Amino acid sequence: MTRALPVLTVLLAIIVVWYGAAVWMNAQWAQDQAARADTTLTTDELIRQTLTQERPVLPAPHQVAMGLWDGLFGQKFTSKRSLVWHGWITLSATMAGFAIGTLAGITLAVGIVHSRTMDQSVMPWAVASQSIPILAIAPMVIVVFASAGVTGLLPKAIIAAWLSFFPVLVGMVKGLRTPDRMQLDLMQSWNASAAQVFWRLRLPSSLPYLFASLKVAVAASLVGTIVGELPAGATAGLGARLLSGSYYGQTVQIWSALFAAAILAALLVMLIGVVEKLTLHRMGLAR
Amino acid sequence: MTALPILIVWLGAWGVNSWLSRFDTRLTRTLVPIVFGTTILLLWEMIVRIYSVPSVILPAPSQIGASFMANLPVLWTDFVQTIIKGALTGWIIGALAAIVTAIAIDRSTFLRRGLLPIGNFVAALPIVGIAPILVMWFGFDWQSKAAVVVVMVFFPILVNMVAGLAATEAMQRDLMATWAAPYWQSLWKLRMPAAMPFLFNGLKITTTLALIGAIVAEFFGSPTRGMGFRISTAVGRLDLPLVWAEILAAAIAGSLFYGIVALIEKKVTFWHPSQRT
Amino acid sequence: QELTLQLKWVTQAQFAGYYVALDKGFYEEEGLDVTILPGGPDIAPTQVLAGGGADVIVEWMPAALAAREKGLPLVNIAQPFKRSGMMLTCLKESGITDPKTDFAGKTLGVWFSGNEYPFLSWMNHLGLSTEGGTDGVTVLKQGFNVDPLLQKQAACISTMTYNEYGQVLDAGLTPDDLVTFKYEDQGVATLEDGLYVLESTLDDPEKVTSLVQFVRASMKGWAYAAEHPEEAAEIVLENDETGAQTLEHQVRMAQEVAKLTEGSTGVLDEADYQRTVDTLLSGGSDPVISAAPEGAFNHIITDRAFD
Amino acid sequence: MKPNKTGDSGGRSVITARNIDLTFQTADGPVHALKDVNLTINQGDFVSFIGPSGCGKTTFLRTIAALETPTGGNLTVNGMSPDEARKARAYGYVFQAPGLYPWRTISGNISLPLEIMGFSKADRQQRIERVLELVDLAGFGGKYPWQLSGGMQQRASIARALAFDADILLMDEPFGALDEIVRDRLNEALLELWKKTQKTIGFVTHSIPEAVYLSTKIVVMSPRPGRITKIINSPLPAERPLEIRDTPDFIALAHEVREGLREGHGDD
Amino acid sequence: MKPNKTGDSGGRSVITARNIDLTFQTADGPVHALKDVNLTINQGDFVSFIGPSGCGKTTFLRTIAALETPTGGNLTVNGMSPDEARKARAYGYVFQAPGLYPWRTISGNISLPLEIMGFSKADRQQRIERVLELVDLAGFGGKYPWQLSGGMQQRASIARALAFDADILLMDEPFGALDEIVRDRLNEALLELWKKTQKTIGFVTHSIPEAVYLSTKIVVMSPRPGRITKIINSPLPAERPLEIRDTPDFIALAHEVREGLREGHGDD
Ligand SMILES: Nc1ncnc2c1ncn2[C@@H]1O[C@H](COP(=O)(O)OP(=O)(O)OP(=O)(O)O)[C@@H](O)[C@H]1O
Ligand SMILES: Nc1ncnc2c1ncn2[C@@H]1O[C@H](COP(=O)(O)OP(=O)(O)OP(=O)(O)O)[C@@H](O)[C@H]1O
Ligand SMILES: Cc1ncc(C[n+]2csc(CCO)c2C)c(N)n1
Ligand SMILES: [Mg+2]
Ligand SMILES: [Mg+2]
Repeated sequence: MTRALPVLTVLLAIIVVWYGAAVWMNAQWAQDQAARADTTLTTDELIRQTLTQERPVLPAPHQVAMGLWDGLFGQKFTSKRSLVWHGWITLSATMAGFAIGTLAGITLAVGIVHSRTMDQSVMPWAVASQSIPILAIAPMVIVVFASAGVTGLLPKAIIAAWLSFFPVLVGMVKGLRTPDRMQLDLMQSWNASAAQVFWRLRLPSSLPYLFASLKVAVAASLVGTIVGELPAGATAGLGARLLSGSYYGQTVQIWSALFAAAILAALLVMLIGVVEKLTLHRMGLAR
Repeated sequence: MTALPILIVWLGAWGVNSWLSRFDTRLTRTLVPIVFGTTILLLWEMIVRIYSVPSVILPAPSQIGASFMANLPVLWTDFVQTIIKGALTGWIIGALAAIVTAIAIDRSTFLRRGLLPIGNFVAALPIVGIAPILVMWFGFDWQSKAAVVVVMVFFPILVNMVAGLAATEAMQRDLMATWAAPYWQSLWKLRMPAAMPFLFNGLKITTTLALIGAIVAEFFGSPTRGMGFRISTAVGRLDLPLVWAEILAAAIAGSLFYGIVALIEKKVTFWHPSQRT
Repeated sequence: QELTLQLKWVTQAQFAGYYVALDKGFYEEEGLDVTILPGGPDIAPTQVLAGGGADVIVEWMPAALAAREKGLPLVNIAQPFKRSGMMLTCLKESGITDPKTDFAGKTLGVWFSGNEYPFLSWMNHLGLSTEGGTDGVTVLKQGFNVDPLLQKQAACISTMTYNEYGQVLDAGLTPDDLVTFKYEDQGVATLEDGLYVLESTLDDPEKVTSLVQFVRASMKGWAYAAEHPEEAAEIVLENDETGAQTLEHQVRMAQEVAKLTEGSTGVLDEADYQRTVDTLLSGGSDPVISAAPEGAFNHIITDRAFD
Repeated sequence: MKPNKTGDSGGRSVITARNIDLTFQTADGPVHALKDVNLTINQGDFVSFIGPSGCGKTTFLRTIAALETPTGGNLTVNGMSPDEARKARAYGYVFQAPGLYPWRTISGNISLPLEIMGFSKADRQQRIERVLELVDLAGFGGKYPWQLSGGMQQRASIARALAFDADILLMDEPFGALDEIVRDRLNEALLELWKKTQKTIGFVTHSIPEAVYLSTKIVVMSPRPGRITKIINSPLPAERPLEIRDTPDFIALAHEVREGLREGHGDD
Repeated sequence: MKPNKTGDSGGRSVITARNIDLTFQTADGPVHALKDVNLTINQGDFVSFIGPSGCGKTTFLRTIAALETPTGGNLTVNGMSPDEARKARAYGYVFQAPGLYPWRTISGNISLPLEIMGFSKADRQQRIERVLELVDLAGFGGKYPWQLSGGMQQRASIARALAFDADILLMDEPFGALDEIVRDRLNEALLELWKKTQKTIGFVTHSIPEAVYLSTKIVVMSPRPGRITKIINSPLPAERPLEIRDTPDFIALAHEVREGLREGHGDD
């Protein structure tokens, strides 16, 4: 309760501000329309109209909630109008990208920790790679992959992977390097092989770092997928929903898709949190 | 068979680097990544030529370089529009807003408890999704790009700054208490300096976010300049070397941006163990 | 026989003919297995074609000719759209009545990604700079929707007769609030949705046969769509994976598109072609194409399809 | 000299604790950190607190400094409540770790409480020099904490606590992290300082020789619940060369303290 | 018994160091950590190394363990080079902090070197039980490190070093972080263990009483450059109750060590 109360208060404040903003931002159109119809609006009418517009500049919270509810439960999950269906498309690409990114990140990190050549060669470019606006060239990436015969889920997943490998790489390099000198020396005093040091010392001590970066990575992966879907052949997925909402000026649809994405992100992060808890608990690392 | 030269170059460069990295001096530590990067470019050029990849799919580095040099004025205009006006302005506004908010939140445990979980949540959201909305709200020019950037960088910086302000050691706070230090004194002389490493962590993460935000927002409407604009129109004109020149410019700008922030960090948090090599 | 068609834009009734042909089994009757790839704002069909991601694309002629000059040997094999649906839609309150006199100093919304060529030619015709200022126009890269007009961020925006114009009306504005300038009426119309392939494709007799079958079936689809706009709209809706389209809007689009395809047999009218080339070539300082293209169209396919 | 119940040894009393009780509410239930603690510390006393880990030494010192609030009993510092005393800046506090701010030089660190208390710049300058001299760090003012050895850092932190000239000095295992030789030196220096300044010192330690060497009064504590089990007034003379540690008197006193500790020390 | 130059005291020699030199190349220039170190340690010796911070105690112990390579001189362990001795798993090493792996139980921690060395499962099981018994931790095998007190953790880490039955035990300030009372106990237990197992022990400490109480031989070191300044053979009997620390013999020895330290201790 003591934890929920502040959060709820802040949420309430946000909703109040939101309603205020909705009235303020939608008023212009309502008044323009009234002017075109040669009528004037009372304050009451004005407020009512601003909160019920078809294509508001800022939809009111209840409009978004309804749009979201309708999108999620208003039809069969398999329907193309269902946010669950689109969420699923996005989710599958996200997970594929996340898996590729995580695997790449871990592999690179293992290489970097074990080979000085790798460390010095790859690390600076890994940093630079993140300043390439991959999102801006997402459509091109998709075309290039299509020309190599790779279509469908994979191109999106690769964009997602590009964004998610970096946090994993950084976290894992840090994690694999956490064992302090004493712990490494102990291993050496037992004459342990490199593989033994890796499996019995480096890997277990890196797990807390791994999970921390997995949470960042999964969020990044979702962003990557959505942007991969955004301008690049809007077919299905939450990104496509966002785009088509934007294309047809359906602000409520945009916001619903946005919230669906937010919920998805929260669920994914929470899921990793649960896995983390279970793993660390089994390892005796959680107290 | 055609892959043989590619393989040879790769193995040769790797050998050179393995040998270089054994010395581990200042010089080799700059040399090794340069050799690595050059090798990648070389391989790219070779692949494009040997397999005659059409330039509308993947131009060769040499073409990209030529286009970069030929289009310097265009690249500069786009840089100013997107990076300086869009990304930088938005980043600065967002960072300032986040810092001020963090200080405000820090005074109230209630607010901190309320805002932090929400902040953490929002920081993980696909914020770019609001780009079309903000373009609708703030118009076509750089203001809407800056707004996207503000929203994108605000929460990561906020979360870091709040954590930073709370990251003082109990002993350091107790010391302040024993001196009966008033709030502003302990904020200014203890919490602010102690928060700097965290703040810069947030600032560094958000440099790339700022670039991404500014560029992506241009897809949803822009004046006839800007890196996002140029990329999408140049793709439409099949001027792929120009597209890649823009990407190159963005990567350079991004690395510079990051590097400058890291440099300032080094100056400001010189005392932090991670900076004291 | 497998064949992939890359559209220029998202799934909508603008491409009703192809979807109808697919859905009604016209392609199947010809023994074709056609895959239709929807496009998007930043998908360049020409690039997809060059990359081998598609066998045939729907593209506007200005973009196709520009790409051809860039070294991508595109060839028009059929032209289902006879007329242009492009226009500028302006708010009446902006005071614009005549393009020749009233555009200067105004902000105009334009689509890019290869759609900007007809506009640039038009401005050239009018002698207006596109760099802003009082005697030029300020150009906005228009996004995906008609908001700039509704939000009064631009005096005019680009619209298609069959799509965005309807959206402006849907948003609550009436035709009385608006002024429109069709490219057709301004004498700067360029050919829109045509079918293009790479030159090399035409060297492959098997491919040529498939294309013949494809064009024949597609035109059958267009004819059907023109006659049954409601049904066509429904078919489009079924194929729309975003689930965002509304029937009402698609029906109207199908009807409007029918006006553009009316009278077209699919065979490129060389006069139309010449007018397009002339318009593009007349582009003053920054022409879209610098020389009249050679071999940019080919009647082989349509000849064989409709003999 | 026989101690009375609270170990009173004459002189003006500076700190008086009557039946102090302190219970922490933790997730695992309440922890009784201090139970029924009675103690009087007089002006000029050097009082050591010794006892096994968790017996409440730190807690008691923190209570005096108003960093913790007792849940029962009565505590006065200079006749005021501890919190008033804190606001009146009645004491300097030295922690086990030096707790220097790494972004400030040694001088800057010493200057910090002075800035907070509003001393003028010239005054600050002069005080900094004086205390640096006092702890034998003259010339190191411009260095950053991490450029100094552990012993020097700890001396700097003592200098900081001395700079604003509070009458009371509270020190929580200030030398715990240092090696024996450095520690010996600092002990000697601290004793010197105490004699020179006549401050009242509360000093927490784990080391029996240290407690015996430094104190006029040794308070032996015992855990679960944290309480005072013995208060020993030192018969040692004020003049204490390091060699005093090999004298029978010293050894006897150390033995007494060790016995006191043994008694109060349960199993772990 | 008068020590010769290297402090030889009879018995089979296990570790011999001849003119060991070790210089670290650091960013601030070379650090001469060990200079001309000569020492012989015999089978069954308990050798303590004492000296101020930075005098090279740790470095010397690490050199014996082949964790550092001397830049000059000659060092043999069991007649082999240190590295061969390391590969032959000739010693167990205990660090200042317990260094237990938090994701393994106490048994798992003790088992780790055994797994690495390829002991069979049954053998491991039996060894774990034996050493847990030895350090008085029977019954705690299933606990995680953080469920144990600091003293118990340190005992577990000693058990781990004992489990594979190396003849030599190298301990670098193993009790440095513990409080005096716990430390006393562990000292007693360590002495017991040493007598029982007849191992050769190298032991680094900062505490004079600890060194005197435990050792058969005390090596006093001095910094800049790190070197041995004195080797003292202990006249104390093998049987050493804790009370021995109040005997004149003990005090005299402690005094001798302190003097040795004083001499070698420059300014810091
Ligand atoms: N803030 C706190 N919250 C809960 N329990 C506390 C807190 N501070 C101290 N304790 C508990 O109170 C008891 C006394 O702690 P205290 O730190 O005073 O012991 P100490 O004598 O200083 O021990 P040490 O020698 O280890 O420093 C311990 O059991 C400790 O765990
Ligand atoms: N890996 C290293 N690189 C550079 N210098 C080192 C290294 N290890 C130790 N030194 C330096 O060598 C000298 C001896 O260090 P060592 O750790 O052996 O001292 P010590 O006697 O164990 O000190 P302490 O009591 O503080 O543990 C010191 O000056 C130290 O700074
Ligand atoms: C970036 C961008 N390009 C084009 C359109 C508009 N549009 C919708 S349908 C159509 C015809 C294509 O054949 C066009 C040009 C847009 N809204 N945004
Ligand atoms: Mg304490
Ligand atoms: Mg050491």
